[in-house]
Amino acid sequence: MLLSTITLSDYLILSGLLFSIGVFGVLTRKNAIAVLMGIELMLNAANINLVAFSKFIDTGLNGQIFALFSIVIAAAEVAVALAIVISIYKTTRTIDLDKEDTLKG
Amino acid sequence: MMHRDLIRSLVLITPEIVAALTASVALIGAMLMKRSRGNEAFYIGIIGMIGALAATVILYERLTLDTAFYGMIAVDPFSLFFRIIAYTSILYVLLMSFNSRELKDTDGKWEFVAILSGFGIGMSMMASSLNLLMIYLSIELLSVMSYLLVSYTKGVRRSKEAGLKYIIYGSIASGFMLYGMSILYGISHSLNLREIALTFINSNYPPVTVYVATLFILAGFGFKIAMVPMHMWAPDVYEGAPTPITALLAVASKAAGFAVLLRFFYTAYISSVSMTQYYAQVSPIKWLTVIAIISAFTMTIGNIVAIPQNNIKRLLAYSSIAHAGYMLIGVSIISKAAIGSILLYLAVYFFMNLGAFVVVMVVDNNLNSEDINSYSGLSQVAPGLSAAMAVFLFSLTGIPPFAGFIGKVVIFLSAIDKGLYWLVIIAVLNTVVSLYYYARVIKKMYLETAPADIQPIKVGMLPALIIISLLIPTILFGIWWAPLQSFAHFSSFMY
Amino acid sequence: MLSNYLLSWIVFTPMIGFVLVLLMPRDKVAWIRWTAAVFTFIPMILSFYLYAIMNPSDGGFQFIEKYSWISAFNIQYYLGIDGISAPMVILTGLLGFLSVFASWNINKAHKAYFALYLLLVTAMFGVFMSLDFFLFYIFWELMLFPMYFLIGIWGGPRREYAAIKFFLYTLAGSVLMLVVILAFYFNSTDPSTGRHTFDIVTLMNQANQGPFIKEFWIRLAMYIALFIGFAIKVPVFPFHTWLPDAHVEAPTAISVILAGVLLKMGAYGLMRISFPLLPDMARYTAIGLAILGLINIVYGALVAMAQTDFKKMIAYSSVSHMGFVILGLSSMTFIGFNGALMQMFNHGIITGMLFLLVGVIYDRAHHRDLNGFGGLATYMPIYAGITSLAFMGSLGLPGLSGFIGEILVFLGSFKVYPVIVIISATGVIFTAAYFLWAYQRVFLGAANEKYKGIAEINGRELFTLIPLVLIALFFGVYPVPFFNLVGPSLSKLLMMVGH
Amino acid sequence: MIEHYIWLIPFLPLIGAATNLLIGKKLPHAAVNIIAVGSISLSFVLSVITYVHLVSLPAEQRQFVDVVYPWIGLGSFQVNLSFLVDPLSTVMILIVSGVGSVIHLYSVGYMHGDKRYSRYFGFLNLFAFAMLLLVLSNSILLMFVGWEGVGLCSYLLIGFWFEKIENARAGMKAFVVNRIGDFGFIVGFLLLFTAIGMKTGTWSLDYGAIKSSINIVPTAILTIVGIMLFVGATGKSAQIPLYIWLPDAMAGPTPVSALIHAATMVTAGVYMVARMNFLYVLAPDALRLIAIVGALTAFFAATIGLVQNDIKKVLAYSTVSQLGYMFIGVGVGAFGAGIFHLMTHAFFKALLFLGSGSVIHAMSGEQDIRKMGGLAKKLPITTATFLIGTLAITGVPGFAGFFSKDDILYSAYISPYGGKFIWLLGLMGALLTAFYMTRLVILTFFGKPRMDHHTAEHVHESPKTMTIPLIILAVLSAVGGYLGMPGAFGVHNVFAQFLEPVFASGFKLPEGSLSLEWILMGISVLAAFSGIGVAYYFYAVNMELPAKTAESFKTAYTWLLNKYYVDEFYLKYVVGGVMKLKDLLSLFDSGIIDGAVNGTAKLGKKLSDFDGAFDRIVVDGAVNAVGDGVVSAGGVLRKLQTGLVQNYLIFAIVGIALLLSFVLL
Repeated sequence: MLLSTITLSDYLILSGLLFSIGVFGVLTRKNAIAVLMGIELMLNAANINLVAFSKFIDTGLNGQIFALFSIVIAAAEVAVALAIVISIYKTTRTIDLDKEDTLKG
Repeated sequence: MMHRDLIRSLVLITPEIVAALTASVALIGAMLMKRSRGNEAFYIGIIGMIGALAATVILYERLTLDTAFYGMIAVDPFSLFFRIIAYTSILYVLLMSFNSRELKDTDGKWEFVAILSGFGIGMSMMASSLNLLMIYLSIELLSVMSYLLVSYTKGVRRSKEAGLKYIIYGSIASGFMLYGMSILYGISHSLNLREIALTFINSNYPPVTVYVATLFILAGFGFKIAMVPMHMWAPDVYEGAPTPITALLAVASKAAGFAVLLRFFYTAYISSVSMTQYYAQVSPIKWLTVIAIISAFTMTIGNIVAIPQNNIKRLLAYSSIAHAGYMLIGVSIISKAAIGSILLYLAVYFFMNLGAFVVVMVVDNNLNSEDINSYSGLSQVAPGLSAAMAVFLFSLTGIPPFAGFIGKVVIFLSAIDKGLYWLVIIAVLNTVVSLYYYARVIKKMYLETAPADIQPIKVGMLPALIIISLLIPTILFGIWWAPLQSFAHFSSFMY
Repeated sequence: MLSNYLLSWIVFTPMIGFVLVLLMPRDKVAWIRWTAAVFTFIPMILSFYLYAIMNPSDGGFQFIEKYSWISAFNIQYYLGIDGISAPMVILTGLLGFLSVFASWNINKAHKAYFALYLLLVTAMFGVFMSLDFFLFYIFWELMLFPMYFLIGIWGGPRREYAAIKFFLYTLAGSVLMLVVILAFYFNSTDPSTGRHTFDIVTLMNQANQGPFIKEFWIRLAMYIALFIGFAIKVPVFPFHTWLPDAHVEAPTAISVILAGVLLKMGAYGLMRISFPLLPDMARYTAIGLAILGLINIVYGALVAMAQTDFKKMIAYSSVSHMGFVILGLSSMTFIGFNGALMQMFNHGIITGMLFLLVGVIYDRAHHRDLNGFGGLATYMPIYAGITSLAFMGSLGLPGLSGFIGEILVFLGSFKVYPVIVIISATGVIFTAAYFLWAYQRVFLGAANEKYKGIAEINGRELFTLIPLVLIALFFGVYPVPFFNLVGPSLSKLLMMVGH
Repeated sequence: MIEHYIWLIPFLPLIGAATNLLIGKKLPHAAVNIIAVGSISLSFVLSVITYVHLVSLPAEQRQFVDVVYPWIGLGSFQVNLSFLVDPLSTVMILIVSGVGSVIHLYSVGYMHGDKRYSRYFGFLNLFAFAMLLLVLSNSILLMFVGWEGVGLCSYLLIGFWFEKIENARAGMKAFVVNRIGDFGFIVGFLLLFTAIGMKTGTWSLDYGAIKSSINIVPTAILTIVGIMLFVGATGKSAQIPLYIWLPDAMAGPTPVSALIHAATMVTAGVYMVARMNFLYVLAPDALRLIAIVGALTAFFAATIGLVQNDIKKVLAYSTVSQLGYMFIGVGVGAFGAGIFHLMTHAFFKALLFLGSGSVIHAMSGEQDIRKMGGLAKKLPITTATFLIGTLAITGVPGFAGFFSKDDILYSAYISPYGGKFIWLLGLMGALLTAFYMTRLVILTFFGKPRMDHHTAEHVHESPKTMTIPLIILAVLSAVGGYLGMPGAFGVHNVFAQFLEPVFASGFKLPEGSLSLEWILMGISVLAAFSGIGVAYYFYAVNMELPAKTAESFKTAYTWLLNKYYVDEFYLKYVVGGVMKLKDLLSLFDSGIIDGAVNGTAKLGKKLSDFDGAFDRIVVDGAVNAVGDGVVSAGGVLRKLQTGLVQNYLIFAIVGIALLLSFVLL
């Protein structure tokens, strides 16, 4: 009943917002973890798209499968990212991205 | 029926299977013999890569033009070409790793080999995927492995920093790409590139949206090939990573990027329409023109910013950006000939750039420095090494009779064939600019006298062999590149 | 047998020497020197033999060697010479050999020096012989990096600057040429195969049927791009500023090669490529070419007058002399062309002589300041004599070959550009002025005590100079053989571009 | 028979020159003498034979060409090394080789003991070769070869004693000034060559070819050609405005001054005009100009000669003035008269120079006539011969100069191209000549000795090798004139008759009346004697008068003494101008084009290092547009690489946004 009123465009708008928020977070936050969360938002925005499209348009389940894969990948990525962040934290005692500027020019 | 198809598919990916086996062997090894400083892991890896190469060559011999796994991946000369590049470059990285100062005292060489094998699988998959999902998966596989490799050395801060930058930048890029893919999926109702192409032919699509999706996906690919504006990670990461890995990124990762780029656009945007009208189907959006402009910017920025660099790895990073720009000329034409020329360029680029990095590694091992100034008077202490470096650098500049010149010429040929004079002129002027910073290194080596305290350079047997094995093709293909030409031309065939 | 592959032998004999030198131990200096001498002597002899057996009467290409090289792009290994290239080949052979002896007192890294030198010689021969545009370009570029090292490592105090300047300038010119080459390729069709081609001869024929490209401005752009590429080598004002630096910093032998051979390649390129392949543009821009020639002549002479560095003065005199070549080419007349080619040859001989002479004095005094000598004629009469002869030849004194070239250029160009020729003729005054002034400052006046007991020119140096002196004299009094050699080919060329 | 050995005449001296220059150092002086004097004398003998052969022929056949070999051959354009023998060239070779031999002989004594003895004779022979080539050549181009060749030898011989920088400078001055003339000469024959070639299609510079097709060339062009060629002549033959080099040329050894700067080379211009007579008669305006320039030169040079104190300078200015007479002659169309004066002048001026040389020899190098005097007793032969020469040049009746100069003045008076003005200038010139020559003789040889006694006791007559030539030339100066006795004396003019065929094409001077001829002759004789008389009064009778006069006409005197400040003028404006220009241009070259506006000092240190080099390259000609941007851009863009990954991302996203807008627009 309620669902029926939710159209594809609603999903897309939502994902768009989500994506934008993610990008915003990535660009603004100085904390590495927060940035990673922003990335998660971006990826999930895409996932919403995929699922929505597969529900409304596609006959198969391609989109949803894709979404599942991307979730897994994202997890793996974040795992690696966190590992690196931690090892940096071990040496520098900080996870502030602004401190990571020894390589430049 | 069905499982025969499966068998067939498995046969078609034997190289990847070999690589996967290598990876698993390495992992087992890692579990069995922890903390071993020995090089046996490298030997395993080398054997594995040689096996994978052999398998690839056998496949290439059979000249298949085929798909596997229900059209998920293509097995065609194009993909095989990139598989060869993938496994060869990994082979070279392993060989380099024997002498790399940075990798010498890292425990867990087994994991290192495993990760490299994974990298190889990812790369060959990138070159073969016919499906957005496969593309995404393979790119991510490659990326994650690269992140690990970049930040592999323990306790080296700059390598960690490089890794972090790389992974953040990369994830954003893949985020964009994924978003773009989702939109494209929404428009074409399919993840299969050929079906996407069909929607374009039937041309029932909103052009602007397609363009946005295209750009987002391009951003993802562009990140891999370090194309402007997605290039800025490259210098930092190249500098931070251990030299063999830098070489791998500069050669293999970039090649993989081009592979997927070409495959995607050629299959989804081009091949199904007549070759005469190029980007007629996504008109009025001239995305090829956009790529041409991007290529102009890429080569120019890469060369210009390379000029003030003082760290050799950083300098080579910028130069690799510039070379991506040259190759993008081919992409902006994306005819069969153009693809062939890009492949030829990649092959040539493989030899000369890898060679330069090997020299850099050797010098770094001896002098413990990547600063260009430490190359002063190198020719007096290491004539052979300097000569090789000079050849590689001249070749990178594109001066005859070295292979780099041929690479440029074939690209320019295909561009002028399509009347892209303006782009070619920008490109040739860029070569002049590039001469300045390449010659700067040569000048340090030859025209300046060595500092009194410079210690003699020891070039090991293995590095010497590696360098020679790269030097010979760099010179030979400059004078006689017909075989390379035909190889590249043949490899430009896609399913 | 030999004559079938004569050109290849000439081109690649120095290359053999190059390999041998590389194989030699670096401390065996004498071996290395003599290998270089032998492997430049052989091609010289072969180039004389070439002259002896070639038949100039038909202006076409001879000793042709034509093999497919990269069939994918229809690139050929295609050598051949005609009356225009033959003198250049001989000049290269001669100077290539003599300069080895001018390099005798190279004091460091002999092995590298002579290896690069031999490579350079090969490249120079190749440029003058190749009839495939791509091959031409390869050889053309192949000269760059040996030259870069030869100037940069064995040069004078500012060698690094001069070397990179030369390198960047020349590369800038040649990459533009590359674009034009490719443009030609795609607008060409080999009548026999119907494919695109780099074959210069085929391109010439096609250009004879009609312009390659319809668009006027593209043709013009191509011509200008080509011209810049060649003008930098010649060098034509305002692309000449690399020359004084390169000359001044380069070691003697390399200055000789630079002035004697490399400078010719620009003019040669104009005659071999620009004119035949874009004849209408050549005619269209001829007047501009003439004006540039005029500027070169007068401007070069005046600037030369202002120099205090012996070598720099001669470098600018080269600018002035090459102006005659440009003027002669711009005239598009038979006499003018002959004059231009003669002038090219002479300039190679006489300026080569001048640089050798500067080298002689520099080896002894270790400076080249024209005001720093004085009265040397007292101590070095023979040297002074030969120098005066070279100067006289260079300022176009009749009886020496320089005169023939200059006067023919004037005779040929006058009917086309009377005013320009008249203004250029003032060059003869300035040229005389700066040469005699220089001579007076260096050799005449009270003997400078500082150089008391300075060594007179020695046998080796004489050996490098005498042949050039004799040639300058011979062609001064009897240039007919030269004209018989070049005439037919030039009239062919004239048929393509002539008005 | 002799037709085929003409080439020996110039080439014998060439061989002599070659031997002496290459191996002369090794040879004993005797051998050098034999080679040098022998070769030139042999050519003289051959010249005589040629002459004899020529007169043996009927007048209209007195012309043949000896082709040696083709020099330049370009299809239709052919220049042969070929020699034209006709009365004109025969006269010239006789003069050149004859006077040449005498002066070679003289030099044996004069140059005795010089450390570059053999080289001197080498150069002298080389000169003889070039001069003979000049007069024998059958084409303008070949003549130009000789033309330049004599210039070279003059340069080499003026600066023969190069240890004194002044000598070297004088040599250079001579050469460069001549080059200015050559510029005109070149333009002249280029124009002629092109005009004829484009009209007739025959591209040639042979006299024959030009002569045959000269009529079709428009007069205007012929006039320009004539004038331009004459510009060349003014350089070579020291006429206004290019005469300035000749007085300085006296820096050379005196025999050189006698041979090159009096007898032969400087007359090349006159010969050239006579040779081109067929052109000039069609370009009357050019002829008028020549006559005027000649007259002016004759007069002004003479005025300068009045006050000079260097014995050779006086003779030099007298040479300039006498050359002026020759140009009056050829300028008014009396080519024969011009050549006649050329010959007589060759005799007496060579004599005078050699005489002065003998004086200088005796005075151990002193050249200032104020420090001489009373030499007559000690140098009898020199004095006697010098007197004869003076009488000849002042035009005392019976001596050579009288006939030739008179012929010229008469022709100038009656010729349509001359006129009274020209004649008057010539006459005044004659008067002045008489004055300064007499002054010279008196101051040098008579009165009481004014030299310090150290030099005085060294004064001695010169050796035979020097006196014999003096005597020979004295005889010639005395009797040489009778070859060309004007018709007024009731004999026909042998000389003019001999030259007739050459100038046949030329126009005929209008027949003047005998009476007029006698009148004019009388006037000029009067002028000559009055000049002598006044000079005698000034310097022999009333000794302090000269000083007084100088005092009362101070400005005029100083102007004369400083040769009207012409040299200073040229130095300041012409040379100075060129020097400024070249400095300006070289600054432009290193400054604007090569971008070293900040001068060399700063660069010197910067250029050593590569970046400095790049800065230079940046502001450097063709590549600067690229280069400058490149470096600065490199620096700027580098700043963008902050090392902060988020900035990179911003850059990337902005970039993507831009690319988006690219199409959304």
